[in-house]
Amino acid sequence: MAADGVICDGDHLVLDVNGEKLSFVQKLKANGTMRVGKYTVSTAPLIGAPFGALFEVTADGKSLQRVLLPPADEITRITDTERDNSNLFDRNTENQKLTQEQIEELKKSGKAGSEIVDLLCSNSATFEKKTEFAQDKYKRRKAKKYITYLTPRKPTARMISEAYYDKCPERVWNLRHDTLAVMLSLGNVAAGAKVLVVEHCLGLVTAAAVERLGGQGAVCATQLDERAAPLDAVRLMNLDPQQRSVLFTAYASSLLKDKAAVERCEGLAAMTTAVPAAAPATIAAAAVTGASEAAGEQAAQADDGKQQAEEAAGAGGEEAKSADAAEEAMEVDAATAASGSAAGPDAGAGAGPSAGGQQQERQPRGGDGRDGGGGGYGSFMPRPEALCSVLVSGFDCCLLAHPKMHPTALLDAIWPLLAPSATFAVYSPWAQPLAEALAHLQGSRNAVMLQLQESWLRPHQVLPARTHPHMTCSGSGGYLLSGIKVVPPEATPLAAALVQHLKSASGGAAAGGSGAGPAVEAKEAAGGEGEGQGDGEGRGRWQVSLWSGQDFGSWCLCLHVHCSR
Amino acid sequence: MAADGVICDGDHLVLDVNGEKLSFVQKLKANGTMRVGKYTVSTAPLIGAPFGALFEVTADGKSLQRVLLPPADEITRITDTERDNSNLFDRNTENQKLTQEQIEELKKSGKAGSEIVDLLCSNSATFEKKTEFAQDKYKRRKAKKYITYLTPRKPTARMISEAYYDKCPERVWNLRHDTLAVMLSLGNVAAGAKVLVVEHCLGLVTAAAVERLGGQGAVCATQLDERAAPLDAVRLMNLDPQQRSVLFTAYASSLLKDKAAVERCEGLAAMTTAVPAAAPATIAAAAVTGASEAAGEQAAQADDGKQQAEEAAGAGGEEAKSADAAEEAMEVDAATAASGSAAGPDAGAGAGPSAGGQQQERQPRGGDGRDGGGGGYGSFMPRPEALCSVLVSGFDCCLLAHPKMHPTALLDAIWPLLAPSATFAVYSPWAQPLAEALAHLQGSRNAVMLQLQESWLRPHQVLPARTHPHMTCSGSGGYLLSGIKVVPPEATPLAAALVQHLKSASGGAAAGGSGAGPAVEAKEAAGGEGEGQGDGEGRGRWQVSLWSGQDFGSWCLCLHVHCSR
Amino acid sequence: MSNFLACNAPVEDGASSSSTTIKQGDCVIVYEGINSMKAVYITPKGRFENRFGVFRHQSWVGKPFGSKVIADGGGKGWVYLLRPTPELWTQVLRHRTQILYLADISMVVMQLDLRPGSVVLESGTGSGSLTHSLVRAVAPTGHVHTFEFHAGRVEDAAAEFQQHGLTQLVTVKQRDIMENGFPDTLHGQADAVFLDLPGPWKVVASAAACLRPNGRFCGFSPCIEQVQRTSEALSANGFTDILTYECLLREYEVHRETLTTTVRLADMPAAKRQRPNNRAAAQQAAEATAAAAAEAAVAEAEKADAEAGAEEKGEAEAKGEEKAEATAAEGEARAEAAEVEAGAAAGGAEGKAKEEEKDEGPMPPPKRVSLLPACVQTVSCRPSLEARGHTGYLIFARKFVCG
Amino acid sequence: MSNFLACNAPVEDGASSSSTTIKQGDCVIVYEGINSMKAVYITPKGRFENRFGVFRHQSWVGKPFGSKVIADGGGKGWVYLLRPTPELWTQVLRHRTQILYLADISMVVMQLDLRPGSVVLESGTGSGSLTHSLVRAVAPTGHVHTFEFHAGRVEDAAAEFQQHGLTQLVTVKQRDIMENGFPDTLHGQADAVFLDLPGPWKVVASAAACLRPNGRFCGFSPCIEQVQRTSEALSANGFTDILTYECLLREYEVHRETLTTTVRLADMPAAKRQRPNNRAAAQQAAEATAAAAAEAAVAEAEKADAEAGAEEKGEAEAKGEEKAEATAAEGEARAEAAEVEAGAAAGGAEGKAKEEEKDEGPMPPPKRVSLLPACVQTVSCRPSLEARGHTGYLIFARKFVCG
Repeated sequence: MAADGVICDGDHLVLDVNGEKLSFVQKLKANGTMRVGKYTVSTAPLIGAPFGALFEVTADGKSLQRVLLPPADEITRITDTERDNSNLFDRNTENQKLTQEQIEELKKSGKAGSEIVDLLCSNSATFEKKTEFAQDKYKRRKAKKYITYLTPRKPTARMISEAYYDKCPERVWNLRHDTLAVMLSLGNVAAGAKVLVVEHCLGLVTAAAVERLGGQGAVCATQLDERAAPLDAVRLMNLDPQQRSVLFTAYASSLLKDKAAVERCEGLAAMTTAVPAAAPATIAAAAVTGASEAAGEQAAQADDGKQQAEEAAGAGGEEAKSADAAEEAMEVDAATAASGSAAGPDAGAGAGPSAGGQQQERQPRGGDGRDGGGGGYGSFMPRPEALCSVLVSGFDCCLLAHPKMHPTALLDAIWPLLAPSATFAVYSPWAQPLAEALAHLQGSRNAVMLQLQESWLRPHQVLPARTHPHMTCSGSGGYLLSGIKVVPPEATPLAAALVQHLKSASGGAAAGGSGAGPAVEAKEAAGGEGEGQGDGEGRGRWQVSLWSGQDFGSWCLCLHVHCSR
Repeated sequence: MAADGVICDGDHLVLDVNGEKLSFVQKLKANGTMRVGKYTVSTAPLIGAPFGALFEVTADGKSLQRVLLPPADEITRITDTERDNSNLFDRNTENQKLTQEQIEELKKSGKAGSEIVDLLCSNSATFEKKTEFAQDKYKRRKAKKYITYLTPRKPTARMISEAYYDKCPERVWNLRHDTLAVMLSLGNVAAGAKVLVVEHCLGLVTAAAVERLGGQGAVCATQLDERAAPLDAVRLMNLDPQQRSVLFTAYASSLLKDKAAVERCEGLAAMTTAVPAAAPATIAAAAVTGASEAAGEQAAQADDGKQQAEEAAGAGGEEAKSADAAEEAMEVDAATAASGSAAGPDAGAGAGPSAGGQQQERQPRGGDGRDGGGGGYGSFMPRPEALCSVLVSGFDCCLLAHPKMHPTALLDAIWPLLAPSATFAVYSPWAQPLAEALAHLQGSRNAVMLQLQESWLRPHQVLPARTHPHMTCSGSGGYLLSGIKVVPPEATPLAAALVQHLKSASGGAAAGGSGAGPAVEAKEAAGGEGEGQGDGEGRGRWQVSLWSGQDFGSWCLCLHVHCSR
Repeated sequence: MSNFLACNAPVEDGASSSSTTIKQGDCVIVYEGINSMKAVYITPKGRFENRFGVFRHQSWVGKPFGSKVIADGGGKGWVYLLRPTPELWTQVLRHRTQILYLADISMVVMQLDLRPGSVVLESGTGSGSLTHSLVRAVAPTGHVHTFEFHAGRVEDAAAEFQQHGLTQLVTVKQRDIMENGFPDTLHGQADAVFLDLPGPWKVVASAAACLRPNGRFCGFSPCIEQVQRTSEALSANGFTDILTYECLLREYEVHRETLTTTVRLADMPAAKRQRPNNRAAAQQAAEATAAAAAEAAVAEAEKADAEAGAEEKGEAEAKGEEKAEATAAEGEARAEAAEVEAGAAAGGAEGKAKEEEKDEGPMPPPKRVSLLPACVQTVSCRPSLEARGHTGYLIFARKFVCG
Repeated sequence: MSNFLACNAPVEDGASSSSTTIKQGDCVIVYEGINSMKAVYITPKGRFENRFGVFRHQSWVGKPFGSKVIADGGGKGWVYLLRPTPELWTQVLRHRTQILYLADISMVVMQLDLRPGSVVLESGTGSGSLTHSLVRAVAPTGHVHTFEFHAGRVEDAAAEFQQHGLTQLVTVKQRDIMENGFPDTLHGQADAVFLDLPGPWKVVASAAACLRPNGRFCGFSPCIEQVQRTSEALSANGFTDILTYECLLREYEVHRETLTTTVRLADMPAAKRQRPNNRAAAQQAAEATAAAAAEAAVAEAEKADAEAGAEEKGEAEAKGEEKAEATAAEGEARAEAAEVEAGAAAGGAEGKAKEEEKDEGPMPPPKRVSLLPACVQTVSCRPSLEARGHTGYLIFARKFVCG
């Protein structure tokens, strides 16, 4: 059996064209068509084929033909990265006996591109005189022109990551697959882990974590404000209900409030009963997520600049051409979000829940649940036992990839949710904010194994007599800050440590029964350096205080003055 | 004739031991000794030999033996960078027939190490059975143990750069030779250029610029405060008087003042006469440099932290052992500076010039002028014509490598001294300050071709069947900001542009005849964005205002408020 | 059953936090510093000793992982007790061979498409560094078959897997894979194969036999010549998507730096004498007025005291630890920051007199921020100077899907 | 005699600035944007035209290099006139072959120990990119002998050297160096040799014959196999210190970024409605009160107007220019900064009312800085996404000193 199984009607796919271009197909239809390079072909041959099978576009450009043996010329991955090394010699001396008309005729005849290439070689007056390497080069050049290979891939987190980085690196903040791989290692993400994710990379980090868990453990896709946690990449995977069951969405603020509520009951034995009472805030918040997601995402995009808005608009115009849907899947997704609600941040806010109107907005997004099992993608409610577990013990992995949020503030905010010895990894395309966060954590003495690293990746061309690194490559995969949370000695019993955390985090504010939450300072009491302090005013956001004013640049002094005096 | 000439008594040298360790010899004495690896050998064989000749330490470790033919085993550069790739097989199976005693005997006999290695090979029971590659590996391992090769090198800027980076990278702020090379290219440094240098890298940048000029043009080693411009690297080179003649030292403040004076005379024709009158401030400042250099350098070091002070102290203790002098040349240099004046910053300030006491302090540093030609290294007086040229036309190259000075402030300060179309390159071990300076220049519209780059260097081991990049390498060579100065259209005639610059730079302050200089804002008038403004108070420093408060982080807002209101 | 994998712990056991606290038999990573860690297995009578003191294992039982613990008998020493992860294990394991590090390991796990349930073959086992990461990736339902030529290493690795509670997930066997290939029983069974051998090309045919269609291959080789031969073998054995990567992690050092923002008019003797050094002046001002600036500085001073108390520890940590420099530098920078802060606060009121005393001469009354414009404090980062330049090339390939 | 080299200009001519101003025959680099430059040779009747307007050469004569000049006839267009340097030339030259770039060129010049007076051999000349840097390094007393197989390229290069006033410093000849080696007349004459040929190993013996003892060799090869063969040839021909390097320049993009520093309690409906977006709120506040915050904002606003006027130019520059993005982003960021500043100033007094109006509900009276804690403005840099991954390997060697 093939390692990745076979392609079914309704599957999502990543299309790999000539090993150099990746695109998405969502919900493959057996009787549909799709775009492959410059051709539009029927999707029928894909159904029932194993993921990873090789197809060739027929020379007439209208259909796919399965290739059952590895191409003899080993050029399924056609690269063209040669520096012209033969400066001294002109090369426009090829004598091709086939005329352009004959070649066009061949193409129209429906012959496979590889056959045309063979004919071109045998009709070249100079081909036989060339060296072996020159012949190889010649074939590759012609193959690039006449053959289109297609490989349908299973949409794994790796493939989605490569495709995103390839198509729209700025929308995943340049997070490259090798950096993501290191992030998952440093986070110690594995089956059974309880993973807290805060990200703004199209759900890529969330998707990777869900994949690694294999149905055991918990992944909380956390949202900080009214913008829903992105789940685009999760939706692109063919997850079964068990795999998907680990994922839930929640507001950071609800988690913090619930954790405080759990801790107030003190004594670990009482917690299981305490949870149901405390849970509603989180669960309600999670329920809202699905409904406000489209609007929230749209608001997020509007906030991110014109480019994406333009992309979405452009794709919206093309939506009619369903043949292009595969090629444009990602943009279409954005357009869908846009059409789901009126545009603009106000609309995003308007679509948000009101205290009484939460329940009726809890429709799943239409049709996303491909196999009907479990809830749709729109409602990632936490399973009570998973929620209980993360609230009592804390998350043991933490993956942050929300670069527009200063990492110092973000770490401060979610810190109480992490278990002692929790591994965390923070991604950013910039080194400087991570350096500031590292300095901050170093000062706080609440974390060890602090490292700031950049993943460096270099692909090589390995060909006879032509081995060298690729001539162009990705310039950056971003930076990672990582570490492990520790707790001071005076807080030996776990519960006490947590209680201490939360008491200082939530200050003297009352329990979250009322609609207005407390504005609290999430100042770490650990290490005896800080002191918790709440201002008791019902302002609608978390104010994260700073241990050291310098970490934030110009505004920090003002902020500090404002917050604490 | 050898490309680099022959070694003479009194020359400075760089010693290259086994191609992997570099050290300095200052003022080679024909009848002295020097340290080579763990041996102390006579220097006599070096005299009259070409630079780059190969020597081998005799097996008794007491003398040098010239090697006149390339070693047959091609292992003058003994590297040991192999990852042990044969995990599967134990290798401690060598059967050496020579006993350890016999080997010791051979060493005492005065045999060359290469002969011992040959004997070891022929007495190994397994050597002949090894593959060719394994034999090669074996020989290299043994060679590393028994042979010490020495190559005396001409102390070029490249060799000095490599030696500094190797020995004390932190004292040249990690400036690596390839980064220096790029800096010289971007600066367009060449014969005839007028180069402004502000650096804190042991004089390395200055030395490289002097070398590239070959006796034609001007290099101004500029000092910003009472700390003299470092010239250590210049002193390590064997410069002839003509080559050396391009170099002079000056205070940035004097140059700025003189330039203002020159410009006040308006009209280019009048300037040649104006210069002598205006020059004294700069020349007097330059004269002082020599005397206060030792003290100033000492102050700079004290400021830079304990490490260097400790180094100097440690070397001072070893100074008695003259045999170690070669090995420790650099540290000895620091110790000399330390003994030249009482330690501590106050001493440094105390040794500085007072208005009336400048002249008598103008002794050159003893004995540094190795050939008696021209002034000693202590007095780099500007030639009047060179000074005139840079004051009238401005510097056409600018190399800045003073990382403890914020590049935005440094560029602002020296900006009026640069000619239009001047090329500049700024070095820092950190990207962030350079990024801030780039953003600042971009906003000012006074420079084009702005680039922030990092030089990336990777050495490779190329050996049969064992080709790969070195297993360890330098992690960073630092960052470069570069660009070209431009001037706005309304200032078409050069003189007018300069006058405008200087008027705005010096504000309404009077000419620098008095002892107290004006505290001025070097705000660029170009582009019509700024407005010059002086506070007229005799405070002893330049206050550099900022175009945009954000460039400096936290303090900038306060600064801005303080400076301009 | 030890605590190496989260999936071995009772994950739904919300009522007790036993999985998060240290118990008998657990592997604990004792953290003294980023380059000074040890693996310790908790036993009833066990003791951990280091230069800072003696710690009874028993006193650690019941504490949560991540705790800072103080040496017995009121010693000043302390260590952190961390939950083991494959990454920490890579830092503490006994090197029986050269090992793979984080960048390569992460890339291998990602590019081999490992996930819970995968079956992966590895040769050779070596020090078991990569093996732990492979096990983590395929647990709890997959399996790692790892092979090693050297009998002693097989034994050591097997003992470690036992101790770490991984025996259900990994099988280690002695076998000369380069000579004999993988066992026939594994043909058609593997989702992924990883080779770290001197001659990976010799094993490509066997790997092809073991891999399912679309299965992933990875070979690690330090030298390009091995890569070239392996690539040829892969092409000849029905592999496709043959891609060679190098990957490294570039480490950055983080410091607090003070950058000067003022060019001084240094040829003015009078001014010079009064202000020999901006920073020195700032420090003097801060020191002179520290007592007065009580509200702002007291907390910082207490911290400084605390740090002085921890000095012995700090010194010890610094030895032989590059990373510890960062901590030390950080401490220094904090002290500086405290001084500057104190200076600023002091300058506002009581400090003013002091300051004017120093700045004799016709100065305008200094404002609150008069000392500040001379420099700017920043957090700076730069790549570490000593870096790993190369580990090896990773050749990835995919078994062609014929059927 | 053109203006390509500083040493060709009368350096001691302090009385006149003729060497710094544009004159007939000069080569001028016309700079439109970092990726849009052209070389122009000044002629009496010459005209330079681009999409922004027409410029007569004559109107440029007498202006200093580095000037910004406006198009004739009051067009809006402008360009900068830069003095040529080998680096600028590399960006504008007509590519007759693949060329070397800054990183490799700098390394070659440095590692070949070139200085005024050196004699250096080059093959092939190619597009003459490296040749210009070699000439700069050895001028005014050294010489570059450069050889090229292709007759047309020889002609083109010779014409350029003539036009750039370099004929005393460089000789270009047609010759098949791989076949015939360097001319015998150069034996023992060279301080340095540079080869950029498909088969550098074929020329190593000839290079050895031309080099003086201790002379430096450099070969540039894209593929590792060429490096391996060349290294062997160097060992066999009396070279030592054989070192292979790769060097690249990594480019960084600089932007102004706004990072959020506040996690919002987003499940509070009332609050949410009032503050849909911190930034949007800040902007609205800034806009609404811009008129009132006159002192702070007027200067910025004027600048914004000026920028609006330059819009056409800015748009045009942006096309096809990656680097221009930085400028555009910068402009945007500045506009934002102005708004925030305005907002802050406004918040102090007149703005307060507006703000309270928006923030209806039981809020405490907002303080001056109430909008600020939500974000921090920073200058950020990161490596450019598209990078040159490889150019070639540089093999350096030194001729063994036998005599």
